[in-house]
Amino acid sequence: MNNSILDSRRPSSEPESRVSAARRHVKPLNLTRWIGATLVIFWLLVAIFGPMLAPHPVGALVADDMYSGASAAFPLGTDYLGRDMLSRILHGARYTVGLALIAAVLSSLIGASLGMLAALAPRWLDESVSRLNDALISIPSKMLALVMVSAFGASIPLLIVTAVISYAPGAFRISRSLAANIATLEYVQVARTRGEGKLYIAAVEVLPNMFHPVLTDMGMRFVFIVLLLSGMSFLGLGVQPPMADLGSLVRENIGGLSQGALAVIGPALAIGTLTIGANLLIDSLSANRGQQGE
Amino acid sequence: MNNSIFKIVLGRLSSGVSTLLIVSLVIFAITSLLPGDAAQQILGQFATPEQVAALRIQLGLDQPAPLRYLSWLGGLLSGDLGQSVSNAMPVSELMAGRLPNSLLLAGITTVIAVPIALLLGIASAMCRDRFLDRILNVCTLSMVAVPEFLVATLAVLIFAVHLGWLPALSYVSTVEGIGDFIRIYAMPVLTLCAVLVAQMARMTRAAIINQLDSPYIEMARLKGIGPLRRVLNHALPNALGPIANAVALSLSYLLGGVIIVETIFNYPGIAGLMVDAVANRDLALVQACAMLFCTAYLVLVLIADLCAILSNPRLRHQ
Amino acid sequence: MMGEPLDVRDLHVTAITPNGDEIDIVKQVSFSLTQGEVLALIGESGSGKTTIALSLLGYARRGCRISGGSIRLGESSILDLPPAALRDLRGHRVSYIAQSAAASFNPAKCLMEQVIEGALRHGVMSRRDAEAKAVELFRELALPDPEGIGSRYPHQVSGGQLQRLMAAMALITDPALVILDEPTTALDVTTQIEVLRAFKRVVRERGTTAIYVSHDLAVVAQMADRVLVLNGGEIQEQGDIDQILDRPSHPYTKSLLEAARPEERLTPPTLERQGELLRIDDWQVGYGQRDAQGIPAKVVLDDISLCLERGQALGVIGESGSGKSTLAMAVAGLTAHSRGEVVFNGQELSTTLRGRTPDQFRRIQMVFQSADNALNPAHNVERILTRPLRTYFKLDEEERRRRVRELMDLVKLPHSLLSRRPGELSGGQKQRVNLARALAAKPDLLLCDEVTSALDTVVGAAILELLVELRSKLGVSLLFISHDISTVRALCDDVMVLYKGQCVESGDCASVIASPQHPYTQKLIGSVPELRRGWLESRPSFASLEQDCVA
Amino acid sequence: MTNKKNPPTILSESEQSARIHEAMRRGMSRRDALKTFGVAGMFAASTGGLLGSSLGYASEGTSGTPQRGGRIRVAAHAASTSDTLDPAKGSTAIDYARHEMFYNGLTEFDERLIPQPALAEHFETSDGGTTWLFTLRRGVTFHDGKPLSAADVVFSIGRHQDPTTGSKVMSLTTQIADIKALGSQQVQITLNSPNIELPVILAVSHMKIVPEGTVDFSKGIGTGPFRCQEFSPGVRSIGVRNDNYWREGRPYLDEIEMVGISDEPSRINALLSGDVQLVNEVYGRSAERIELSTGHAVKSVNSGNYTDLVMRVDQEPTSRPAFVEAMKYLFDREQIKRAIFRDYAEIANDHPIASSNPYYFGDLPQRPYDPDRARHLLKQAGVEGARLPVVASPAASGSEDMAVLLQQSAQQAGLNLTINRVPSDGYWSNHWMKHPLGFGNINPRPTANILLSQFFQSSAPWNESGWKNEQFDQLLTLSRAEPDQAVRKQMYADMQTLIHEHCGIGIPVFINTIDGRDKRLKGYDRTIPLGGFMGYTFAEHVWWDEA
Repeated sequence: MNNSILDSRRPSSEPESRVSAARRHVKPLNLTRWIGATLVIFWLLVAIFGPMLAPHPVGALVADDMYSGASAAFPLGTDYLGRDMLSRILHGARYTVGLALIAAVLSSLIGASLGMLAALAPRWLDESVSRLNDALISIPSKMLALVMVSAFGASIPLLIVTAVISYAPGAFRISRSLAANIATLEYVQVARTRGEGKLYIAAVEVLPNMFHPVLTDMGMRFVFIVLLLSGMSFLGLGVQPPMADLGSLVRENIGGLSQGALAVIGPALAIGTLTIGANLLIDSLSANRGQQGE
Repeated sequence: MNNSIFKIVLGRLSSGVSTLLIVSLVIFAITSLLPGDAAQQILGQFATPEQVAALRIQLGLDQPAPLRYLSWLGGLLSGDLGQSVSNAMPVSELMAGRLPNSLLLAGITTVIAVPIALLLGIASAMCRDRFLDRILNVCTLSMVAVPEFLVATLAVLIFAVHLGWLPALSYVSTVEGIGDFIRIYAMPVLTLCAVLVAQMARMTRAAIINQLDSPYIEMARLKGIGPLRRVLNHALPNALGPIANAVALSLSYLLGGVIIVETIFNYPGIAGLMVDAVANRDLALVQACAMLFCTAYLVLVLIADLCAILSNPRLRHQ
Repeated sequence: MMGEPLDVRDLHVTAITPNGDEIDIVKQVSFSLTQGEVLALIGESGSGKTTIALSLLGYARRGCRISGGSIRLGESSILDLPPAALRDLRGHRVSYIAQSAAASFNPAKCLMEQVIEGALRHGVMSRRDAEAKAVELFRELALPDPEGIGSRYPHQVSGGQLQRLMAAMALITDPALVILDEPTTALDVTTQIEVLRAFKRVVRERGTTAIYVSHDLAVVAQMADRVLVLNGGEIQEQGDIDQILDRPSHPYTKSLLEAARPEERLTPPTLERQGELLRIDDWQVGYGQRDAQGIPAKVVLDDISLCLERGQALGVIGESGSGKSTLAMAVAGLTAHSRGEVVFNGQELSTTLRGRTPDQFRRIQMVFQSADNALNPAHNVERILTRPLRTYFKLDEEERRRRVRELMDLVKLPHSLLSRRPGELSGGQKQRVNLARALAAKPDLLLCDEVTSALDTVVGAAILELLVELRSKLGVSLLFISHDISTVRALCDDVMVLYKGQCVESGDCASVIASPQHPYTQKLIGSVPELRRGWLESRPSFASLEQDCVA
Repeated sequence: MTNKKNPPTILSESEQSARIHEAMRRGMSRRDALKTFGVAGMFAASTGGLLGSSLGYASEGTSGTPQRGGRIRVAAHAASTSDTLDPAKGSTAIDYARHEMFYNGLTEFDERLIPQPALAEHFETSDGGTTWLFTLRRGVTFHDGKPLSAADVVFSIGRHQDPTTGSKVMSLTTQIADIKALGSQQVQITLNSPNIELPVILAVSHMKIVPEGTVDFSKGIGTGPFRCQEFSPGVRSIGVRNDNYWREGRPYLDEIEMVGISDEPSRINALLSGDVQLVNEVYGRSAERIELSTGHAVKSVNSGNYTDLVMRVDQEPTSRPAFVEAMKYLFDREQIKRAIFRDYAEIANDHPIASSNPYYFGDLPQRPYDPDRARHLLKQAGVEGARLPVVASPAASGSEDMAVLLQQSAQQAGLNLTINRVPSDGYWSNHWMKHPLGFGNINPRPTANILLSQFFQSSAPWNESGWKNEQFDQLLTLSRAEPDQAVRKQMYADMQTLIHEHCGIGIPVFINTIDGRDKRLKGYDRTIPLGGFMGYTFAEHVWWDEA
C-alpha cells in the first residue's frame, strides 16, 4: 500500500492507510480504557481528597478490636492496633500515589533531559553518560535502597531519590533512543541547515515530539515505583508514622493475614487496583487497536 | 560465525568492561557513605583508640579514598575480594558458600518461568485483543500488582500452615531425593515466578505483536500459512532479540532482587548475605556482592545481545 | 494449473475510522476476467486498489472488513469459504506479489525456505520437487546463480532480485490467479524494466489470470489487457488498455494521463543567467572513519565538479545509491566533503555547518523528499514559516505576519491552514509548506531532494508546476535531485547524470535526453516506460550492461 | 495474666541478667563499665548466698518424665554472617543459645538467677571477695576428648583481657588482677578489689570455658551438652548430643538445629507449619495465633524489660519539669498494654522496678492517663500548641507504636508531636539519648542496684535523660551499705518515688518476653528470666515427647 496521501483528502478521513479499528473490537478496548481511566482517576481523587474524607484521624485508636472485619463504623475493618483501616488507606493512598508520581516525574524529567543531551551531545559525552547509566541500571534497586537507608536514614526525600536513581536510567535509555531517532529526521536537519543552535533544536524541535512516548513511559515507571515502594516497606523503608503508604499498610498488618483480616486485603487491593488501572490505561492508550480475525 | 560478529562481541565486551569499571567506582562511592569503620568493627567496643588507629594503618584505612579504591580494584582484578570483617573469613569463601544456592534458585526459576512466560506471551500475542489475551493480561497484571512479600506469606499460610503440603522454610542443606527437592523449592520458585512471568510474558507479547504487524507476516498469511506457524516460525525468530533482552532483565532480578523471598523462606542466598553485610558494615562483602550483582546483570545483557546478534542473519552473515 | 476466470460482483469493503464511524472504502466494485486475462487496477493512493486486490484473497487488513458482494474464482466463491479452506486457497490457487519485497520477506529465514514454504504447507509437492521447481523459476526469471541464490538471506540480494524471488514464490504452486501489487514501484527504472520483462514472460507463458495493481499508466500499458480506473473506492472507468490510453472517456482518467506526462505540459522557463553562484571542484564525499590520506571508509561521491549559475536549474539524476542525495546534503553542510572545494557566492564554503555564516545559511535552503518528516509535527504552519523569518530577518510582528501570508499565497495555500499542524495536512499541502519555509529565507539556491517522488502523480505534477512557476517568478537557482527523468526535463535547464558516485554525463537537458552519450545514460533514459503498448518488447535488454549484483 | 500454663515465675531478688553485655555492646566504655561493676559488687555481697558447692540441679518441672531422643529445629529472631561460636563475641540470642549448647561456664544461673557451680564444682573466697578459688569438676572432657584442666579456664577467662580478642565483656574482666592455675583442677583468681559478685559474672555466656589455645572457634569445641556438627554463620548450626556430657542423663535431645528467621510472621508461620519447634521474640499480637493452634504454646516471661520515653534535661523543652510530668500523664498505659502488647505486658509507673522485684514499691499511686492535667501542665511549661519531634525506632521494641499512641493523646492535650522513625541500624550510637524526645529500651539487669546505678545515677553514662538528683544518688549509695532489709526497702521506695516524680523517663509498661513452641517439646517450664529460650539455656533441659 502506498503511504502517501491523496492531495485532495484530509488524512483524518483517509480510509486505506489510517483506519485500523475493527468494529467488533472497539467496545472491549474502550471498556478497558474506561476501566483503567476510572481506576486511575479514582485513586488520584483519593490522593487529593482522601485525607479530608477520612472519618477518623490516621493514628487514632478508635476500636477495641484489632483486625476486625467490616462494620458500619469501620467499613474496612481495623488494623493491628485498632485503627480505622478506611482512614488509613485514604491517607496512605496520598503517599503512595504522591511519592510514586513525584518519583516518576522526576525520573522521566531527569532521564529525558539527560537522554536528549546524550543524543545531541558530542560522542564522548554521550558515551560517558550512557556508560554511567548502564552502571546505575545494573545495581539492584532494593539493594541500593538498603544501602541508602543505612547511610542516610529513611525519609521521604530519600525514598524519592532512591526511586529516581533506580528508574531514571531506564527513562534515559528510552529518551536517548527517541531523541537520537528524532534527531535524524528531516525537520531537524532543516533546522540545522538553518543554523539553529543545539539548545533550540533540543527544546523546540526534538522535545515536543518526545512528549507522548515519554509520558507513556512515565506511566510505566509510575507503576514500577508503586511496586518498588511496596517492596521497600518490607525492608523497613516508608513514610513516618502514624502515616503509612499502601505497601507499609500491607506490611504492618501482615500478621492478620492468617485470619484473612481486611486490614491486609484492603491495602493490597488498593495497590492492585492502582497499578492495574494505570497499566490498563497505558496499554489502551499506546496499543494499536483491533484485529481482524481470519 | 565470522569476523564481524567477533568484532561486535568484542565491542560489547569492552563496553561492558568499561561499564563495570564505572560500576566499581559507583559501588565504592556508595559504600564509602556508610557510616562505620572496619577497624572498630574488628576490635569491638573496648579497644583503645591507639589499637584502632594501628589497625586502621594495617588495613590501609588511613589512606585517602582514591588510593583505597585503587587497591580494592587491584585486589578485585587479581581475584582477591578481601576479608570479611564480621567473621574474619575471606569474602570469596563466604560468597562461595551462598552463591551456589542463589544460582540454583535462579536456575530453577529460570527453567520454569521462562517457558511459561514465553508460552503466555505467545498465546497472548496470537489471540491479540481477544478473550484469552484479555484474561491473560488481567492475570499477569494482577500478579505484578501484589506485593511480593504478600504473595510469599500467603503461599506459606496456605501451603505450609493450613495444608501442610510444603515446608515453610527452604532448607537446601537437607535435600533428600527429588520429591524433597520439589517440596523445598516449590514456594520460593512460585513466588519468584509470580513476579517474573508476568513481566516477561508482557514483553514477549509486545515483541511478537510488533513483528505480527510487519509486512512479511501479512505475506505469510497471504501464502496460506496458519496462525501458529506464522507466530512460531516467522515472528518468533525475529522477536528473539527483544525477548532475550526482556528475559535478561528479568533474570538479573534473580540474584539481587530476591531478598524478600530469601528472608521469608529463610533461603541462604547471596542477597541475604549482602543485607547482613550492610548491617554489619562489612564493606568488603557489600562491595563484592554488589559487584557480583552488577556483573551478573551485564553478563546477562551481553548474552541477550549475543542472542539478538545470532538470531539476526544480517549480523550473522555479512 | 491453468488460469481460471474471475468474477467480482458488488464488492464492498468497510473500514472503521478512529472515531468509530464506518465508511465504505470500496463501493460496488464489479468486474470479471476470463481465463489468462491480465487486468490492471489503476488509481492513486486511497483509491482502494490494494484493498480490492487483497479481498480477492479473502483478506482485509486490520480495521477493515469485506462487507458485501461476491468473488468467484473458477468454481469457488472465495468470500464464503471457511477459514481453513481460505488458508488452502491463499498461496496455492491465488497468490500475491507485494510492493515491497524487502519488507515482505522474513529477514530471519533463507530465501529458498520462504519460496517453497507455501507449496510445502499446501502439500502440493515434495520438498525436493519444490526446490527443483524453484530453481527452474529462478532461471526463468533471469535471476543470477539460480542454484545458489535460494540459500541466501533477504538482505544479501538486491531489491530487483527480491521482487523476482517473490514472483517465484507466488508462481511455485501454479496458481490460477496472481495478484501483483505495485511490484515494481520501489525499483529503479533500470531494474524495473528487467523485472517487468520477467513477470510478463512467466505470466503469459503460464496463461495465468492476473491482477496488476499500479499507479503508473506507462507500466500498466506494458502488462495489462484491460484497465480498471479507480478513485475513492469506486470504478471510474474500465476498458481495454488501448481504449483507456487513447480514448479515455472519464475526466479522472484524463487527468491521470496528463499528469503522467509532465514534460508535455511544462517547459523550463528561460531565465537570464547572472554569473556563477555555486562551483564545486573535484569533490569527494563519504562517511565513516577517514584513513591516513583523509579518504573516508565509504566514499559516496568522487570526482564531482559542477558549476551553477544564478537563475539556473540543474537536475541531478541517478538511481538509488548513486549519491545524488548526498550531493545535496554536502552542499547544505550536513555531510562534510573530504576533498575538493566548494565556492558559493564567491566565498569558499565550510565543510561543516559550524563554519558557515548566518548569511550562507540563509542563501542555501534545502527541501527534503519526505513531506511527512520534513515538518515538525508539533508545530503549526504559522510557527514553521515564522521561524526562518525570525532567524534571518529583523522584522516586527506585523511584517512577519504579512510575509507569512505572502508565502502562503506564493505556494497557493489558503491562509486558513496557518493554524493547522502538519498531521492535519495532505501530502501535497505539506510539500508546499515545505517549499514555503525554504522560500521564506529568500534563498539564492534551493536544494530540492526528490520533492515529488513520494507524492501521487497528480499531486506531484502540481508541485512541479509550482516549482516552474516559482523559478520564473523568483529567479531562484535550483539543484533539483530526482530519479525521474521526466520531472527533470519539465523543470531544469541542465542535467547531470550520477552513477555509482561519479558524474557520467552532464549538459543541456534537452540534448542529453535526446542523444545520451554514456551507455548508462542511454540505459537510464531508455528504461523509462512509455505510454504505449509494445514499448517493453521494443526495448533491447540491458541486462548485459549491469547485472544487478549481490549487495 | 499472660500464660495460663506457666504462671509468672517469682523473680529472685538478684534480678541479674546475662544481658549486661548487651548493654556493653551499646557502647559503654571500658572505664564506665568497670565503675558500674564495682558498685554492683557491693550490693551483691549483701544479698548473700553466693558461696557454695553444688546445690544439686533444679527440679524437672511439671511436664512429665524426660525422654531421650528426638530432633528439633529452633528459629531465633536474627542470624547473620556475624554469628559466632566464640563465646567472647556473642551478641545475639542465637549466639547465646549456641554458646549454652556447646560450652559451659564455671558457674551458671538458676531460676532465681543465683550462680550455681557448673564446671567449677566448688568456689570460695577467703578474703571477702578479692581472692577466689575455683575447684574444677573432675572427669569433664571437651568434645575433642581433651580433659578439662585449669589451664583451659585460665586461657578462657584471660583472653577477655586481650583487646585483640574483641570480647564484648572485656570491661568486666579488667578487675581481674591475676588468674592462675593451682595444679590441674584449681584456679585462683585475684581481683584488684573485693567483688563478691564474681560468680555472677562468670555465669554469663561470654565467660564460657574453651580449650586452651583455641584460635578457630568455628568448630565449637567445648564441654557443653551438644557437640557442634555444622556451623555456617547466618545459615544454620547443628548440635548433636554430647554422649560424654558430664551431667548425668543430659541432654535429652539427639540433635538441635538452629536457624534465624528475621521476619516475625515468617517465624510464626514456620512454627505453626511444623518446620521449627521453637521460636523466640514472638510479638504479643502473634501470641494468640500460637495459642489458638492446638499443637503449640507460648511461654511468656516478665523479666522487667521496658521501652521508655526519654526526655533530656539538658535540652529544650524537655528540661521543664512541668513538660516532663505532662508527658507522663499522656501515656494511656492500659491502651499501650492492650493494643500494642496484647496484654503481654505489665503496667508500669514511670520507674524501672517491676512488681515481681522484692524492692517494688506498690504503694506508690499509679499515675493515670489524664490529658486534661497534661494540657494544664503543658500550658504551665509554656509549650502548649508546640510542635515537637519524637524519635522512635524498631530498635527500641514497640517504640513506634507507642509514639503513635502518645501522639494521639498529646493531640488531646494540645501538643503536636511528629514522629521521626529512624532505622534500627546504628540507633544506639547515633540516636539514643541524643534527641530531646526519644525512646530507649532497657533490658533487665541482674539486680535493681545495677539497674539504678547504670541508668539513673547522676554520673551514670547511660543516665538516659541526664537526670541529676543528689537525694537519689545519696539514697543509692546508702542502700548499698544498708544491712537492714526493711530500711533498704524503704530507701528503694524513696528512689522509685523520686524517679516516678522527677526523672525525665516515662515507663508505661514492662514488656514480656515471649517464646513459641511445639507442645511436644517438654521441659520448657523452667524459667531463667534473662531473655527468651529459657534464658538461652533451653538445650540442656528440654526433651521431645512424640505422644
